[in-house]
Amino acid sequence: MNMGGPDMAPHTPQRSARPGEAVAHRAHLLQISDLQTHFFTFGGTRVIKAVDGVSFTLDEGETLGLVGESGSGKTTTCLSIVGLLPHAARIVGGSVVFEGEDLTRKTQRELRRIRGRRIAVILQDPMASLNPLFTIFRQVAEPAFFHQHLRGRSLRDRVQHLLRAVRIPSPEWRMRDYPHQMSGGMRQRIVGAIALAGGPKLVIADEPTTNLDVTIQAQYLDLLKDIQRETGVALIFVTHNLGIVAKMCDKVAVMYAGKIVEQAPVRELFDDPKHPYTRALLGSVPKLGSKEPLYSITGQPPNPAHLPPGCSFHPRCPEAVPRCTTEEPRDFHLADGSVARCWLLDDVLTRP
Amino acid sequence: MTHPRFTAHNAFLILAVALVLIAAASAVLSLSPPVSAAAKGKIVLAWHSGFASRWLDPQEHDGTATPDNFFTAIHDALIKNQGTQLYDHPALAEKFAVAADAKSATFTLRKGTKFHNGDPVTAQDVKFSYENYRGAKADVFKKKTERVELVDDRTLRFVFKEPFLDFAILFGTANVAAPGWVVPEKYYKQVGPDGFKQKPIGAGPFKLVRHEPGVKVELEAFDGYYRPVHVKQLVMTSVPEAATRVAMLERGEADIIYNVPGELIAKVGKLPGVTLAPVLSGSFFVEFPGFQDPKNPFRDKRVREAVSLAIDRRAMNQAETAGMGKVTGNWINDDVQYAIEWPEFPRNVEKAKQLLREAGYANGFDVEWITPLPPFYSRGERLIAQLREVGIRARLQTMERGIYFQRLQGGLKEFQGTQIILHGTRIAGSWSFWYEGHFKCGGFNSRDRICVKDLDGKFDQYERSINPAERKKLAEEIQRGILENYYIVPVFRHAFVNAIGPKVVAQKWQDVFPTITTGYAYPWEDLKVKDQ
Amino acid sequence: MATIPADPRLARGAAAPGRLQSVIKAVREAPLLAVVILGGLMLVSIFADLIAPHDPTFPVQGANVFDPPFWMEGGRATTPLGTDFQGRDILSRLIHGARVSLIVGLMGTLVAGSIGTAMGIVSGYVGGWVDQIIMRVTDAWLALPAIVFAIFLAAMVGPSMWNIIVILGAVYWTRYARVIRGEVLTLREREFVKLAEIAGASKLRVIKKHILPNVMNTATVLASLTVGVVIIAEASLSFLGVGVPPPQPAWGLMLSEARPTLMAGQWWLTVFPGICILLIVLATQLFGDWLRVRLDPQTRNL
Amino acid sequence: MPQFILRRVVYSIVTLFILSATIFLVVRLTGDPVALMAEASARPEDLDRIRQQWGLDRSWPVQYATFMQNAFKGELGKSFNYRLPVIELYFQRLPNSLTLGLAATLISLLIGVPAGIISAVKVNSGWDNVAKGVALLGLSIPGFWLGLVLILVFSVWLRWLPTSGAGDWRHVIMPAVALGWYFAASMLRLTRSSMLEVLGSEYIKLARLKGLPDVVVIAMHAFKNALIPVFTLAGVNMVVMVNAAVIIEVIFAWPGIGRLLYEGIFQRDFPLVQGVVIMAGFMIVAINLVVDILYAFIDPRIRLTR
Repeated sequence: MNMGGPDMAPHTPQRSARPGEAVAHRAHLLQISDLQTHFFTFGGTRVIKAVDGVSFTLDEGETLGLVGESGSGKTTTCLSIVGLLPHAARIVGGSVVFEGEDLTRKTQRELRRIRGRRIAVILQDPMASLNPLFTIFRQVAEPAFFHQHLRGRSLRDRVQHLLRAVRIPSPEWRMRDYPHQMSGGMRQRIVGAIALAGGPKLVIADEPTTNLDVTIQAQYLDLLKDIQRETGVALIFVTHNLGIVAKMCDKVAVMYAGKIVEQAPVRELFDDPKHPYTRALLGSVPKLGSKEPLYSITGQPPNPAHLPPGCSFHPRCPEAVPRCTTEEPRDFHLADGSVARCWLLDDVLTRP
Repeated sequence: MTHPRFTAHNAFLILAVALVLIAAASAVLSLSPPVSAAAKGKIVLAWHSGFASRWLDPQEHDGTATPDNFFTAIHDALIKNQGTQLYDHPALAEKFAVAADAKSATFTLRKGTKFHNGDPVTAQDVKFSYENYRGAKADVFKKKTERVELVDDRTLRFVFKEPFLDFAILFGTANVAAPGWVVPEKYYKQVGPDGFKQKPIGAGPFKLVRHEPGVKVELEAFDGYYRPVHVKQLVMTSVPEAATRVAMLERGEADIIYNVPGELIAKVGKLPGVTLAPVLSGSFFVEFPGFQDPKNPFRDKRVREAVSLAIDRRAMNQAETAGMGKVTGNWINDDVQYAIEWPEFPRNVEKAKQLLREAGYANGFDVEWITPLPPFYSRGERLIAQLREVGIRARLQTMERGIYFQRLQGGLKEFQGTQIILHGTRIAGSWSFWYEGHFKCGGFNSRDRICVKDLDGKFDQYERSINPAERKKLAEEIQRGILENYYIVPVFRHAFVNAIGPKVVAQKWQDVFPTITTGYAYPWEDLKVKDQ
Repeated sequence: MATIPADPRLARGAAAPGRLQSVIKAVREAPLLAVVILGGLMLVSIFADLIAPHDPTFPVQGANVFDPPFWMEGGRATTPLGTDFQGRDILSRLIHGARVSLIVGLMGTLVAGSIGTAMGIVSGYVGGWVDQIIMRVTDAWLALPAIVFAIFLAAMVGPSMWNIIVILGAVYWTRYARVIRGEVLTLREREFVKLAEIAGASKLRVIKKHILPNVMNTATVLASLTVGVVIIAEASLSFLGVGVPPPQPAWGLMLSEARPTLMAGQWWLTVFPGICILLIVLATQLFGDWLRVRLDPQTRNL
Repeated sequence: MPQFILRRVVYSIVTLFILSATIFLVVRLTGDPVALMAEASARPEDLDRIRQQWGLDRSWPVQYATFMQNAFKGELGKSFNYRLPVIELYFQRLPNSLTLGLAATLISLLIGVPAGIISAVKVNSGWDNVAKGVALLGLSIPGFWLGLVLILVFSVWLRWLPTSGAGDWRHVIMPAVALGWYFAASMLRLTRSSMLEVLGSEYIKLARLKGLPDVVVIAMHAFKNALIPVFTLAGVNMVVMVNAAVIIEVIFAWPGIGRLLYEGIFQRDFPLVQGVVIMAGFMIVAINLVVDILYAFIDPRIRLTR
């Protein structure tokens, strides 16, 4: 889609070093390459590189965990995939190939046929994601109405089926209710039902459990897993809760200041984190259910409008070397399948 | 309307109808006035002020000059001001006589007069109305009246405790007092004073059809009236904004509009078929509050005279009322008793400057405030511009009307230092009413701002006197005293400019506004609508 | 620096040293039309005495009343926009009127804003019965139709330009008090205020250092939207006869005094001041809207 | 919840009490109705008689106590000028004022809401500016002048509409436009910000994520939610328009409550001014109370912040 065009960007996007990038041998369900999404604020006078050269792949039935602090670009990455960015944001480079089609080159009209139907998104706040003035039936039915063109009885059956699938008791009654008549857990399950309504191949769940209490959270995660098993959808799980990642995901991508700093299969990441930031995150794994993770990292997240030179993490990095302050690290592909961006790895690799 | 409507373009029909009516209904016609059948058309009056419901009840007349418009339509009096007659036009009374000693007055009622509900107007109704009267000057009548005698069913006599020289004037001038305006006793008692104000019944030429308090009074010709009533419907509506009234006239929504502002007079006069009716109204005069104070420059008569010489009265009249007001010497209207003739004041800037020099103000002086009667601020502005030419520097003080009158009541303490008030008022009935309220020490409006001892002494003498010749002499002396000494400085007589639309029959404006005492358009029964 | 709040809005509010710079920058980014109009009017009103060809309060020598503008028949170059019903030069009155109207608009807003902001802060921060009293009075005054209140106040203190300013301030402070109080209530619960309180800062100091800077954005936006309302209110007071007293040349007064002439075809008496009022109010409103978007405070209910 | 409602009701009563005391004092401080109606021929005795008749010879506290006592009984005294109970006068004029208020509200919505939606959906575009300009225009012209210009153009020149007064629907148009346009600006602002807020909300995001057409998202999902606060404000504005449209009612000679108030003020008809202001205040306080309680039902967080 690339609405802005090159002339909209004040300066050409910085090319990230991608030496020895693995070429995809088989077709992935989703392949994101060097995605760059920038915010242009104050009439284009200020550029915030919210997503700056993100690449990852995802296969059917697979679950990717996307972790990082607030403002690290997780949500913008997800919204870039479905092409629903805020006014000020533009995709300025890279591609999002989904089932062989580059979504960045699609018009809004084309994207609309993909959204909700082939890619569904579950938003953070179940309380806020439901329109308070519409019945549950109507909100769950909409994707089926517009995409599958179901009407009348078949639409009602479909909605009841979906609600049953997310374990809403007596759906034939509950679907006439309004959101405020439901508990938080139920609402979140309804949001899940909406996501499944179009029969998607990929579900992006953006911190879906943040506002739920612990038991409900666990139940919900189980539900998602069950559904995934039954339908074979791929899941992108955005969270800053590493406990959930451990439970849900096959692989993990850690984001910091718009970049993926480490990407690894879940076991490798937890057993042997390569990036100092990942290590810091793991050092402060919060309890399941607590809302904000307690980082042991000193300092504040960087201001995205004024990133430090070199590695964005260096001001807070306990292991930073002089090179980190001047030169941006490249991706280092490691033997266990993980990829990380840190000059420390360079030392490790080059050391005889 | 029970009678067929007359149309001018069909003379045969008129003739035929008339013949039929005369032939078939002569009995009815002999009882009800023959003219009522001719009442036709509708006249809409757009007023500048809101209507107070108490204006529909003469019993609580507040003594001002707007309510009488409503009385004269709905009610009628024994004697009243009408046309050039100041107070003695016989109305419900056929004739009246004041005894030579001024200790009694006898009235004979007209035969066959009726109230709108069909009841006859009786001497008892008159007696009730007089004795129950609670409006302006009621205390004067109460104090001086001994009794009201019903001589026979058409004659009654008011007997006074002492000679009551002003009786006829007070009794007959509708804009001063209204004890002579007759209300039906039975109905009045039945609905009570407040109920009466909502649905008044009178013996006037028009009966009330609809009353929206404050906004609209719709009247219909009363066919039992003893004089011919020409207009079938008379609608009085209140339209506070002058520009809107002019738009109404221009569009034919209103037939008579009141109070055309100075800026619009020329334009309205040019509208096709429209006649301007510049009615002379209140006098504007300059007052010097606290001028007797030794520190006040206006203590010096020469300074006061200089103010008079500085004022360009003709220019003021031209600009403010398109020249339709009147520049007169005396501020007391010539239509009230004992008003004296006085030459027009000259304008002479050089002489004014010289007088100021003689008085020791060669470089002029500062006047703290000039306060004009609200809302005539532009007159104050013009006065300031004119005074500046002789070296008197002044600033304008504007006040909201309510505040202005409250401040006047506060007396001198509200007007400290060197100040000028440009006041204006309509003087009705007798000049003495003006003196008592606006000049005399302690008067309800003048309070302690003027206080000229010797004139006040003469006024007391006047009040006590029962000798007409002596009263006249004193009245003239007092007026002369004020004018010669410039205790106040007359400016001009305001023209209250109204406009008459093309639908109303009017050769000249006086045909519609014939009553000189108030300059209003009554007697309403004489208004006529043009034939199509 | 460890306690600097992460919220960029607050960071901006606290960045006092950069304020002048940010003001300059803001003006550069502001809607051009609004800046040109407001800037132009400021200049005109400052240099009114130099620009105006005639005395605005006295008739022009040699001119008649109701002279039309110069391009019409009977118009003359000395009084380019014509004369009014006193023979005064309309252009000069407009130029001086810019000063009066701007002073009334800006000062009226300032008075309203100061009272309202102070009341709102005290009410919201101190709370308790003080809050109760202030809010009940605010409610009562809000329920009193503004124009009624203004008329009576004007009647009480008498009309003069400065009194009108005070009156308009006294009428319009309530809306500030409401909004600012709401803002303060949320601010009061913020960590940095709590921290300052724990650190032992006095109430006055907390208000000065933490509350006031953070409600300034809201107050500024409210102010920019109030200027126009105040100027229109001034005109309305003149219509009711209790506005800026003549012969001072205020636009609202000019418009009100001359309104009958609209029907008489002497359009220049009302159209010129009307356009001036329209421009200034439109400009302040556009500017205020832009400011609101830029500063983005919680000012929905304006 | 009952406690919250009770507290709000008590607040409202206190507010009305302060309002009544304010207006009572203020009218008395600023003029004397008796002095105003007296003309040249009046004498101190006349004035005293009227004062006594109108009960103005009593001390202020006594007058206030009587006034409040009657107010609790639902009586607001009798107008000096009209000799009618103020309540009766008020309800006589109310239909006219309601007609005008409704029509003006409709016009403010017709101008303000579409302009606000355009301005929110097409932020910072040319359309945004045009829509804003139209809606702000009403706010930028003093009502009396706009009214007279309308009369001049539509009554005098074009002869389409009657100049003034109340009658059929044609009489309502001009005053409603002149009055409603002023309020269009606030409608625009609220619609715009409310719309922006709703458009930025999670449920609209979700609606878009469902792949719904833009028309459906804006017209069905956003519109309905965004208009709740707009209609609330329209309701409050209407109460103001019904009770205090002084200038417009004067210009168009509209027989409504605003004019009643106008004449009451300038003639210092104390009971009338007090009564109308209290009625207006009562309506405003009542509508605010209802809105507060309704919102508290919808959103429990409000209860904490007020």
